[in-house]
Amino acid sequence: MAEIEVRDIRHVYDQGSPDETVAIERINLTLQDGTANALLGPSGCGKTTLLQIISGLLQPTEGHILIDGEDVTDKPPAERDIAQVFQFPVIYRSMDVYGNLAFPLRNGGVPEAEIESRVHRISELLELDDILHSSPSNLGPELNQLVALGRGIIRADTSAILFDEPMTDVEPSRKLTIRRRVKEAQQEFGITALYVTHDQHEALTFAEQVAIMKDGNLVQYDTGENLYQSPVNTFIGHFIGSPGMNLLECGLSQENGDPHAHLGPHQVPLDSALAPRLDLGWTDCHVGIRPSSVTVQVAEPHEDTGYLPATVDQVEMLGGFQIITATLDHTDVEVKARVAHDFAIDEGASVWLSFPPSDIRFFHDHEAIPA
Amino acid sequence: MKKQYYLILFLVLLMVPIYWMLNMSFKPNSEILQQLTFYPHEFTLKNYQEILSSEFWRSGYINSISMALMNVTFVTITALPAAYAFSRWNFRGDKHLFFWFLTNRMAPPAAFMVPFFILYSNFNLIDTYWAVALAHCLFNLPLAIWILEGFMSGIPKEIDEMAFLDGHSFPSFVWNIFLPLITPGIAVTAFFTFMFSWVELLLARTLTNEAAQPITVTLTRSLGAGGWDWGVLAAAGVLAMVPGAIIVYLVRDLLATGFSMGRV
Amino acid sequence: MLSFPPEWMQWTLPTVLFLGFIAAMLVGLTLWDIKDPGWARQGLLPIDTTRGDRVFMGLLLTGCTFCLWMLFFSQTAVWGVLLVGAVLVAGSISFL
Amino acid sequence: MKQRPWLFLLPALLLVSISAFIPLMTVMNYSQLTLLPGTQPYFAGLENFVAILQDPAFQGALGRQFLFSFLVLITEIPLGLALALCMPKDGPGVGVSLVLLGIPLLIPWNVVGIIWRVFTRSDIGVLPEVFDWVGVTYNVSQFTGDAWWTVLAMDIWHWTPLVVLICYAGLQAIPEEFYMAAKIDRASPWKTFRYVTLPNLRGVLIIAVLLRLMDSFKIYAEPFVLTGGGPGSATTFLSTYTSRMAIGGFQMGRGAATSLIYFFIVILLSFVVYIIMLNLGQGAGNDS
Amino acid sequence: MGIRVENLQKSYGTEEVLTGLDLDIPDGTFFSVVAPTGAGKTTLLRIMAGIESADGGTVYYDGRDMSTVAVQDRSVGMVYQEFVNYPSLTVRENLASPLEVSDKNYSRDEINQRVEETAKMLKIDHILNNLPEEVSGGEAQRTAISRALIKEPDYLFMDEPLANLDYKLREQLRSDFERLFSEQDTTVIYATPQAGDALAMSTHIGYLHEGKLIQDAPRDEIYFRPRSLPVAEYLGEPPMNLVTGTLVEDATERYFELRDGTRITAGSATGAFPALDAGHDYQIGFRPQDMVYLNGQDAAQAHGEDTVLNMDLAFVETVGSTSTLHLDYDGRELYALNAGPVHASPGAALSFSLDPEKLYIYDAESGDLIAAGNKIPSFTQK
Repeated sequence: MAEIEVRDIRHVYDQGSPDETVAIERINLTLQDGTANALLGPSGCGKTTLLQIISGLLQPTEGHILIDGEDVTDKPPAERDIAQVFQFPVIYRSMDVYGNLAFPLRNGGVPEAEIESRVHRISELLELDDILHSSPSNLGPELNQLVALGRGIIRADTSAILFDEPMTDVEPSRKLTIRRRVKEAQQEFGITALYVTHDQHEALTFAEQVAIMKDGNLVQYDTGENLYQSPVNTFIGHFIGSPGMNLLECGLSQENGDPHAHLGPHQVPLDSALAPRLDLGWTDCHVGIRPSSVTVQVAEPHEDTGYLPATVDQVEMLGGFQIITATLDHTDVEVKARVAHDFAIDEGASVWLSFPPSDIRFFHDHEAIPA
Repeated sequence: MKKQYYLILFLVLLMVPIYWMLNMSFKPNSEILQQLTFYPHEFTLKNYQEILSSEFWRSGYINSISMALMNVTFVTITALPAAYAFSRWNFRGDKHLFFWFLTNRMAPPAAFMVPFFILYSNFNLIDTYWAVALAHCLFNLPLAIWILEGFMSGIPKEIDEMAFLDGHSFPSFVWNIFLPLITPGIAVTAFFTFMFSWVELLLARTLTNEAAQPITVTLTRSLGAGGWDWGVLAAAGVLAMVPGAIIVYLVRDLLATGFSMGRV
Repeated sequence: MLSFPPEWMQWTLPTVLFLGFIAAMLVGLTLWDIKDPGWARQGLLPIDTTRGDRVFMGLLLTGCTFCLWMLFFSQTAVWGVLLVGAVLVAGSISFL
Repeated sequence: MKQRPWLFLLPALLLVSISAFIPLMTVMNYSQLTLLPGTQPYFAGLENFVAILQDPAFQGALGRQFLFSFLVLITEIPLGLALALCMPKDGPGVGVSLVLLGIPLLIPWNVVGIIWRVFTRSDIGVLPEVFDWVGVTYNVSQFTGDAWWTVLAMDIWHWTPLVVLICYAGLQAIPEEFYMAAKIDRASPWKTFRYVTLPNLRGVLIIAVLLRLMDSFKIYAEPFVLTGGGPGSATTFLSTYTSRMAIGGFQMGRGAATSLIYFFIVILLSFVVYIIMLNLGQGAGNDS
Repeated sequence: MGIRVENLQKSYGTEEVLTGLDLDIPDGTFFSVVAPTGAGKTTLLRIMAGIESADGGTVYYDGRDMSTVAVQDRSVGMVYQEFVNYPSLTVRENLASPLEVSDKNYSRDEINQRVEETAKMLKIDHILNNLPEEVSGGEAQRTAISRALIKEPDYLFMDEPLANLDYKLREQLRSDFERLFSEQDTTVIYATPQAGDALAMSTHIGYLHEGKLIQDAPRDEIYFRPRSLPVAEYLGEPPMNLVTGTLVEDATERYFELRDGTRITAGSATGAFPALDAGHDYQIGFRPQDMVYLNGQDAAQAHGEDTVLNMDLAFVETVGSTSTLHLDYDGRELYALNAGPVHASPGAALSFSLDPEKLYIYDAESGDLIAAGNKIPSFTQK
């Protein structure tokens, strides 16, 4: 149980050689004691590199790792008391499940009696009781991954546990349950956790705070709600949310002192609080609106209510809800909107959309302009 | 890295006997027999000259290479389809048949020399390349099937299926898609087949006389002849290592790939 | 030289019988497998074996018995090994 | 369609039938005959087998063969594995080491014998000279002990590189994550070896053991050139015995019987070792 | 016409994978076969494509028995979960390969033109000269799809093509597929364990269970009318909630009584659910998104017609604007979706209202659908 600080970390692979690649540009990040955190980003953004630097498997080119204020940059993993769960189940094949779970404890010289009680606690939590004495080779990847997870959380003295995309091999329908168990274990033991994934759903459901990386940089580190509501740039806006935020290229004007965004012939009123921060001379502007914030109406509204006419291109059913993609009439601006799973709509139909000003985010040069 | 010193020590020990032979091959017999010298005091190429100018030695090399190449050809051509069958299909008794093939790899050549001799005598093949090239298939064919099967199993079956779905006929698939993928495997197989054929002595000695006698046999016969021309013998030994080295050099990249993707 | 079987092979009756027996066994096993596919299972030995494996083990055991018998008793009642062999093969199929 | 695999196997089966099956049948026939040069063969039943099995020379060769193969396995496999662990993982050292390791494997087997013969001969060899300085008498062609350990040293010199190469390939194939996990789990170097390296090398070690067992059981050319099987019959192994029986001896039936027994022992041994290795460490042991 | 499959059987060793499967796939549809991993989806696709042979049963293309037709002679394409491309050929050569061996004898120019077109359509025109191992996973899979599409096959089989891709990329491709295939005449047969993927793209969905398709229907129908419990539980993210209730009928009303005494009105006002027997046990299903979370004051003034359910919160997951509530109820794990965050800690008792018109009633023994209240919004047939 500890606070982990990543200070000015930079990492370059094969430094000095012709195929030198910068994996991490420069990152500062502090994970509070006992919190669940996630590191989210597309493949190749450097998130696994950062994870391995924190756990000590990789020496950073520059910078320091601090655990509870102590600089551990030069310490090997064993002395950092950090557990890590890998993407594919790493199992000691010559030991049974019990032996696997007990392995880190035995290496730490924990007395056998305590080992037994901890193994049973963990196996109960992860529901591994029935297979404690079977050989992991016969269990299949999913159970193996549970065992590997158990081996991660079993140590009482871990300062932190790091997960590297642990759900890759887990059957989709089981992910929900397993995630819940891991999360419960994390909360019960109060472990500082860092969960690496490319799946925003996993990140946002697991973590209280999510760090989003792109091309070796930390873009935003914030709560799920803030990432969703106030993305700092268009990348986060698009990346978070399923589907991501609508990012509509727009022009800017002022009418009666209120700022408006132009989408072709259409005008969208912006929050008046934005007015002092806008410059009418800007180009490369985007309005951002979440699909769930777009109001969709099938019947033609009365005039001057701010609804924009559009034609439905595509209706996607996503299980819990539907996503419709519509093109604003007389433009080629596509807007996605989220509607209920039993909302009746056909492709080709005419709809009217409205964007509530309080839900609109405004971006200039892809950076958010805060209200 | 301390542990690498052990490796270096081993590599040095590995080189000592070879160096000794190399050292000897450049000495005249007088020096060899009279004193122990760690490098040739009277450096001479006479031993090599003698070998390269003698028809007796030269034909030994030519015979060896011809036989080994013939054997490689037989083995590769028959092992490719067999390995494909083992790696791609399950059929009744496949495991047992595979094991049976491997038992031939286990077969001691000494146990087969008599029947081989009789068999080839009856077809008048004794003292021809055919006899030795065919006899070496005994242990080389199973080895080749085994290595190639490993390589082929490393290529996803889906590639085959894709090709057939794309409309490739079987020959077109083999030629355009499969063979290019399996080249490292074939190189590794050919290398090992060649080597084992090249180094084998017992069958080669049994099945040849003067005409088709390979270099290994020449070496032992000249050794047994009691001439004790150590310098020439050492030079011949060094020369016998050369073809192997050349082949390794030629296929070195493929061997590296081969080692990393297949079984050897 | 072109006669069949070639004269130099010197066929003897025991060899013919032996090979015939092996061939019959292979055919028999194949037919048995088609009719009632036998899957790998564990018997007395702590390993998964198929029917073919077990037959093979039985034959190896018989071979051993033959060698040991001849080593210790020469040719005395050596046909008795055939009986022992039959028992060994049958036993291997059922229990190993 | 169903017979397609057999079509593919046909060329190999044909070749094997020439190179293995017909000869094997011939050996079987001969083994039951008394074949004396210049006379009609006559049926001898199991006489040849009994004679061979009860021949002290055969028993001696067989015993020496077992001892030799056993010594080869217990030295070459651990040594090869240890050296593979000493190999660098990447860098220029890898290529150099691999090439040097490959050299002994490329040398014709009787040249191996010749190399060691010139290396150890009492008149021209460097080894006896070195021993002489130390004050130890060493003579391969006189002392059984010297002959034995020289043959063994030669085999280790010749074949350990193969074990290193095989183990090295196997080590390279172990995913890095296993070692990372062991580090995270605070495993000591020994435990990492015991629980990560060894279990993951199992398949590779099976191959190495089988190859070395089969090949050491067939060893012929190297000791033949080095010691000629002597002094006396001290380094006469099964292949030497068999080839003497077949060619040198006047009775081909005996030779055939020897061959059959020889072949049978090799198959039996390989099968047993294969089965044992395959199941070693497979069960769920809970050793700490 | 399309593909028709009759009484398909297949087993591997002692394991029976397909047990007499029947299936009809109309031409021009996007048909998803949905089932958990290991249920036999891949086997079914491979048999239909002709890569694998069945133990029994027949596959017809347009009414023609295909059992003797070689794969090369069928007009099919296949996309695998692993990104399968010819490793030794560039992306361009990969795409050209099916055309070069086609018996239609395309000219060089035609081939080039079609390669360019297809590459553009799937947005891989920038990597045409790379080898497959040099491109990203998403691009490799697009290459595989392009190669399958380039010869315009009648039937395209896709076996979990998105499974190994990044989340965001998957979302993107899912959307692309839906568009791409609604414009093409190619019939797509798509296997996936992800109900969400299937619902997003398909026109038709079949659910594979114990070696048979237990329901195959147009997408909206199977989603809104899942005929049996396994289908209901699988097709939906999160899955449909199921509770056990006994039907009670008295003089004034009909209702289901749950184990904890809660009553769920059985639609007396609308006259729904006529075929139910009083005193019997039923499985009552409702979708998580139909459970309306009641904050304190809302709970007091809940709609008179609606049923109020009280459950203990186990766990909340909030993603964006949606919270998934994990609820413990009667020893089962139920789910509710709520727009906006829910600020409650685990263990809290929450109330939900439920519209009795949106219930699914299943026979407790057979698991068959007896009645469904939820309306099907539209039966769009593409």
